[in-house]
Amino acid sequence: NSAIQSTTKKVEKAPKEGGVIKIGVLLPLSGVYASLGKNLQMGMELYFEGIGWKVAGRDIQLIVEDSEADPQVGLRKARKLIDQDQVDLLTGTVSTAVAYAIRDEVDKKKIPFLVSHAGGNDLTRSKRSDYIWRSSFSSWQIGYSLGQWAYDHVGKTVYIAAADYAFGREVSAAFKEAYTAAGGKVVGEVYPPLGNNDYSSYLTTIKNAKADAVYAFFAGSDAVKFVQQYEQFGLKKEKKLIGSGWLVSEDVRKQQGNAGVGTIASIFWDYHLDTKENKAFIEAFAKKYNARPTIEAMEGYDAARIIAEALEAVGGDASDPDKVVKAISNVQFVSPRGPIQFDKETHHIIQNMYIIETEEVNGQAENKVIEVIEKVKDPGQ
Amino acid sequence: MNKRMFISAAAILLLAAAPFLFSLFYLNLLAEILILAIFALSLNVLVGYTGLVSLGHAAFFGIGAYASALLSKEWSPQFLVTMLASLLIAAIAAAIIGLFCVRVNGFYFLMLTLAFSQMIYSFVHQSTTLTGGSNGLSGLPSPVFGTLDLSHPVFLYYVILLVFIVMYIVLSLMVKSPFGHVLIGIRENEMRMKAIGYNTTLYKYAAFIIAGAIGGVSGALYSTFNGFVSPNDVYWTMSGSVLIMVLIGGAGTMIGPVLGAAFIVVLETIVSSYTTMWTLIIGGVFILFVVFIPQGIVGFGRALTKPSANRLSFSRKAKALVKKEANQ
Amino acid sequence: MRKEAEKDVILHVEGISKHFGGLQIIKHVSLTVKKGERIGIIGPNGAGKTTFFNLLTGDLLPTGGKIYYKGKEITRMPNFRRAQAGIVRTFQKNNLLNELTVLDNLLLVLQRKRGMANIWFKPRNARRWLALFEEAEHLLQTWGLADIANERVKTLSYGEQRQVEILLGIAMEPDVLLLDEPTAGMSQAETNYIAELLRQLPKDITMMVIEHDLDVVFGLAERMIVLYNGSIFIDGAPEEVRSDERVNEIYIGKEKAAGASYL
Amino acid sequence: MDVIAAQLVNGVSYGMLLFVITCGLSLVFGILGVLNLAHGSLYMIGAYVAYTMTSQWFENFWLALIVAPLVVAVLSLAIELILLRPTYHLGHLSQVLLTFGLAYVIHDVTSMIWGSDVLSIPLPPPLSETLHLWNQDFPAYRLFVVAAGVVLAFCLWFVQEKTRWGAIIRAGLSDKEMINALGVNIKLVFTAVFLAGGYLAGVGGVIASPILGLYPSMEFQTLILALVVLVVGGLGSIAGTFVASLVVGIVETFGRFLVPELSLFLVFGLMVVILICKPDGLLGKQVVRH
Amino acid sequence: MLHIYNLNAFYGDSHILHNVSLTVERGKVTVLLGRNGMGKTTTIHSIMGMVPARTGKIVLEQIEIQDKASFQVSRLGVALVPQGRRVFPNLTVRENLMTTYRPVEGGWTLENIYAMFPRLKERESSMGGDLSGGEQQMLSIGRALLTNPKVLLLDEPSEGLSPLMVREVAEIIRQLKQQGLTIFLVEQNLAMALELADFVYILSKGSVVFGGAPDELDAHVKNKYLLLSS
Ligand SMILES: Nc1ncnc2c1ncn2[C@@H]1O[C@H](COP(=O)(O)OP(=O)(O)OP(=O)(O)O)[C@@H](O)[C@H]1O
Ligand SMILES: Nc1ncnc2c1ncn2[C@@H]1O[C@H](COP(=O)(O)OP(=O)(O)OP(=O)(O)O)[C@@H](O)[C@H]1O
Ligand SMILES: [Mg+2]
Ligand SMILES: [Mg+2]
Repeated sequence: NSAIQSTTKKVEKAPKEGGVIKIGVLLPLSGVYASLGKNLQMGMELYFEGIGWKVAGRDIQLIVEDSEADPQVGLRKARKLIDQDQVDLLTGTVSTAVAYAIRDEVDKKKIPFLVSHAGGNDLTRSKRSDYIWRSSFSSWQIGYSLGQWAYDHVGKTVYIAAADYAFGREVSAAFKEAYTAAGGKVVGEVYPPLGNNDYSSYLTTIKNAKADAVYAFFAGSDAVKFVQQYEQFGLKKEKKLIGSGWLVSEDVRKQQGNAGVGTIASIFWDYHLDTKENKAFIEAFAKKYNARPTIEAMEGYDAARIIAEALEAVGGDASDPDKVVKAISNVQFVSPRGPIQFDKETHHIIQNMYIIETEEVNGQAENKVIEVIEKVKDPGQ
Repeated sequence: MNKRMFISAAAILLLAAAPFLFSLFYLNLLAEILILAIFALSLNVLVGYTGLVSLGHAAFFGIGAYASALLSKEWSPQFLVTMLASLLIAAIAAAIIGLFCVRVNGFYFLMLTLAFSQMIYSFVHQSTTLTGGSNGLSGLPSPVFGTLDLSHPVFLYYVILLVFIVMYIVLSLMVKSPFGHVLIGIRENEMRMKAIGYNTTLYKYAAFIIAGAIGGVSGALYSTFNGFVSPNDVYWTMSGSVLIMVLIGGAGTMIGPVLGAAFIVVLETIVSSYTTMWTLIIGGVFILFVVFIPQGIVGFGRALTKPSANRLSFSRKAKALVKKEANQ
Repeated sequence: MRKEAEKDVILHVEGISKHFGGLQIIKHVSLTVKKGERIGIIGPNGAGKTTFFNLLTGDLLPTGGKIYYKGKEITRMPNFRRAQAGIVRTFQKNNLLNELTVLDNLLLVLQRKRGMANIWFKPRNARRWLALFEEAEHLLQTWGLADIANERVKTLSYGEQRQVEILLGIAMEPDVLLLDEPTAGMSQAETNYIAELLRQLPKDITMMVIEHDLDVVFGLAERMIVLYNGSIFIDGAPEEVRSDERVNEIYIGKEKAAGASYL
Repeated sequence: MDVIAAQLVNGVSYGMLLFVITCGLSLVFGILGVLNLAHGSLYMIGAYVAYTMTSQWFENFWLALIVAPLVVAVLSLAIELILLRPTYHLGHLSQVLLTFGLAYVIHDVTSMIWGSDVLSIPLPPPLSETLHLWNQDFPAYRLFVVAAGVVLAFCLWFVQEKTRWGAIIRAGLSDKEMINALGVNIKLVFTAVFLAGGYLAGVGGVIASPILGLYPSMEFQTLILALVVLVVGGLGSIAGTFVASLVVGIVETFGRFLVPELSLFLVFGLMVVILICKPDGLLGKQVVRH
Repeated sequence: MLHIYNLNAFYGDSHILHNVSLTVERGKVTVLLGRNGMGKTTTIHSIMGMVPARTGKIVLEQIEIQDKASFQVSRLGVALVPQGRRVFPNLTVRENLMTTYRPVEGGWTLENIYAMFPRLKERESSMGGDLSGGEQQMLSIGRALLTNPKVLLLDEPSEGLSPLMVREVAEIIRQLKQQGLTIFLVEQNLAMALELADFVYILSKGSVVFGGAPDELDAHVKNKYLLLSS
């Protein structure tokens, strides 16, 4: 099909009876976010394997493309998936920038797109599209959920330290919104660059500020460095460290040694969540990969299930994107993270948020769920 | 000469026929190649002709991209308007940055350009309200020309092709002009050029501005083409990959950077669809190039066709041409 | 300086000095050069001859003193501007566009001289270009370099490069031509040839020649300056200098090796 | 006042960390004239090898500090002999491309071996303590980094300025053919210098990783930082690199303290200011070309 | 001491030396003359291993050196004073001299060199690149002597030197010869060359066209190969 043909004539997608359903998966498989991407992919594959790679009698094929967490590359790859591979459905993107970058393309070409990680608020707010649904989280959910709790249980003043990029800013703004609404006071804010290597200067500043606690948003290697240096520079014994779940998530906690112990964080899933769905998930994951699942693996697992259930609901006929997104909107089940369903207004997931605390268990730092905030919805604007 | 004309005509025809030959995906890839080729050509003015190796050329690409994005969003989606305005803004930025950069040489020039581009990156990355921060600006209005909507990929492709051809012609005329010869002279021996009476700093400055302005055009095309712009456009990795395009293709030639851009884009897209270890393969290719084809793709082609071809010697060719024209 | 004398003075140097760190290399040198004069500059190695040239051309800026050219002060004028104004030099150490051909080197000079350097696009006017090539070819013929016109400079032998160095200076159509050891490294035959050509240059070109080949410099100069330790030691007629005992002692050193006939 | 003093200590220790990271690059580029864009990669390999050693083979950090850099040195030797030696004559741009390609290759090879997770090396026991200075806590390991930086700087300076080696290398940089004709096997010397540069990169990786951690793409971040320090100091001078490390460390630390909003701009802004005022860096020598 | 047999040397595709054969005798001054571009420097560079010999042999005291690297040739006791001086611009005068110094009992020392060229001592800590042309020439000669060679290759050592210094250098060459050093001299200063020479070769277009004692070099030969009419 030449470009002229495919753009002038509307090529009808025939409901291919018994043919494969192609799902385009756009994830960063190289670069800084590679391990997130890989975990998402592992989670998806785990689920699809569980259902024998078949939905409503049709085979499922994942076409995975490396977005390199670069919006340009992401768009190029999305076009490949859509135009070249003719996928029925798109899922993935760790980076919000990539999700934003392909938003118009997906919207224009009417490809159902289930966002399985990227948390930028606008995706289900100002950039909302009929074809875009998000099963992961929004920055707002992460930050906002800890505000009230922190005021009630931690202290009346906090200092905010967050990585300087859109996500870090959005999460800390949401926290601040909730925290100040509860009556707390933010005494200072600092935004070290993403990938900063030495926090000593910031930490000295924070140490000398009068705050009961520090709300931090860092992830990956930044989280390791920040939490370690937080302890080394003697802040841990003076100010409680609170933040998003990524500060002490599965992929960094071990590397932090015991520096993270005592940290309070809010998140939508934790390894130690004590439900039978979670137990089953962890067991299945461990059996297949011989490792603990991370939160991204859980996101991939859920995304796969949502896709499968939606496809099941349309009887395996993915030819009409509107029907597919409608089916997605109706999916609800109890996931390893608790009960989930979609907000039909915002296209964003409604889920529980958990307050977790890191503690030392047999010399290892482990998280414990200390509070559940049920059915958190994104306000959608 | 005739052979050359023939090849050029064939190439243009082939490019013009592309929408009828290739699928949409490849057409889009081709459009992207053309845009990056303009970008590489603009850098080549500095690296290949003037001998100034810049590792901050993405600054102008990014400025063009953001300028066009913001203008189309806030002001007017008129293609010509955004394009010219971006060119102008990039040129002004180059005029300011160049003021400092052309005073230093060699590695210091490389690092100074890097520093400026990284500062622009920092700005873009941080000023969330204006530029969307790390998420970039997306959902840009599709470009229009007069009342003609250019959002259709085939239209857009032709527009890009047109800009590419114009830029290619403008630049090749420039590098073969006396002005271009002066740049080459500066690359070879700046001190001697001064002794001959050339204000080399001014020429370098001019080259810097031209390169910046055209870099801005390519950036503007890119954001128009993609419908979004992100800080990656300004990041040093962008400067790095365009430098590699120039080097792999063959610095100091016109067709080299174009081939380099095509080679890198195709390689990256194709290889990374098959393996996540694509950096390994691309890195390996770079190494093989240096070891076996140090002159770049163009040099390789030349070596195949006429083994003892000298490097660029502008007078001999020009002389033959002039003699011929004078005879007519 | 008196008014009427001023008219034919082309270059006037007033007490210039140059320090490098603690070393004073040029010490308060003053000099007046008349239009069309041919001055030979000699002096021991390291006397400051090249440095003096560098000050005149603007390749170095003096630490004190003033330089006037055609009645205007040029002490701080950048080197390329002086070159445009007609003060042209050749380098003691070959300093050419090594990757380009001899013809290319020459064309870069000529295109500027003929006001074609700021054409940004390929010239339409082929006639003008042809004239330029013809001029270049003529020059190459005259200076005996036609055979190597299309050789790249870096593939030339040392002596051949020296000749190109001079040719570029001549092609600049200088008002003041500063030649820094023009014939060093040339064979005797070439030296004779080039020296003769230099002698035949138009009389209105003011020329200053640094040269250790005494035959060349005495054959060319009508006024001799001996530079010693950064100061002008003697400034006078060639015969005067030649027979000066002190010059013999510090520079030629006749009596030291009496038998030597090769100087 | 205490805060200022504490920040000064932070700045110095960060500066010395930068020096430890940069000195290998400074040696190879400033002295050998090879812009080694794989420097960060060699640094990274040093860190990863040390990680494997301390976490899997033996627990001793100090042993890893001795052994891991040797591994990197051997690798550098191979790189020099196989890739650089045949391509020196092609000039700087080719080396840029070559070493960049190498960085890409190493990037994937390390992620193949060590994965793309974030890793870290715990602080070695006697230095994992926290010291109390000026009312502030300060990790003892950072003082070790300062000491290591000073020792390295002194050794390098001594070799470069006070031994014939330094002169031979500088001579080779300006005219390889000639120094060869005077009886010096300059190829061997270059190999040795590159090897030493690789060794230092490895040392940098081992020393820095307990602070900076190990994560994918760390090498490019390190490389850029090292390049900045290098130019700020000026090429060809270990003393320059040393001063620049301190300046960058202190300016960044205080910048982050006083105007944290400008954190991202600080390093590059500093570099721009310095290069505009001193086009050859703080202590750079004008490299004479002939 | 040094024999060249049928040497052919190329730069890329251009054939520069055609079957050059010549002999440099032990303890003698052998002079190579020729106009610009005839291949003198190429010959010297071939001996030094800086230009590869495509065919032919170069033998130094029974050792074939045509395939050796220049540093090996140098270590066999050959030193070069190159055309264009080629001092190391970024090394001080002292470093230029001492970096490749090879001490030999009773051989050249830094003091000797400084005594011979007092100018260098005055400039001891200047950078090589800052020296005047003539000073660089002295430095280049001094540098070669300090490797204490057995064979000295001089490529136009008088270039850029004042007459006084030319005399000085001629005197040095004479002394060196007396000390038993073998000298191969390329020189444009004909008078000086002929006075020092024990044997003369003339190179024309890459071929040896004359070889003989200096007094055999009559006007005819000079006219024919050096284009000198006397
Ligand atoms: N940039 C510099 N820094 C320090 N000293 C310098 C510099 N340039 C020249 N000199 C010194 O100044 C003195 C004069 O040098 P100059 O090149 O002018 O001599 P010259 O008269 O041309 O000698 P020659 O006949 O050997 O070429 C020399 O001793 C040289 O070492
Ligand atoms: N690098 C090179 N590449 C190609 N050709 C060269 C190169 N160097 C020299 N030649 C050519 O080789 C020939 C001999 O050069 P060579 O330098 O040996 O001459 P020479 O006798 O030393 O002359 P001079 O008296 O000028 O120093 C010349 O024709 C020159 O053009
Ligand atoms: Mg001089
Ligand atoms: Mg020669």
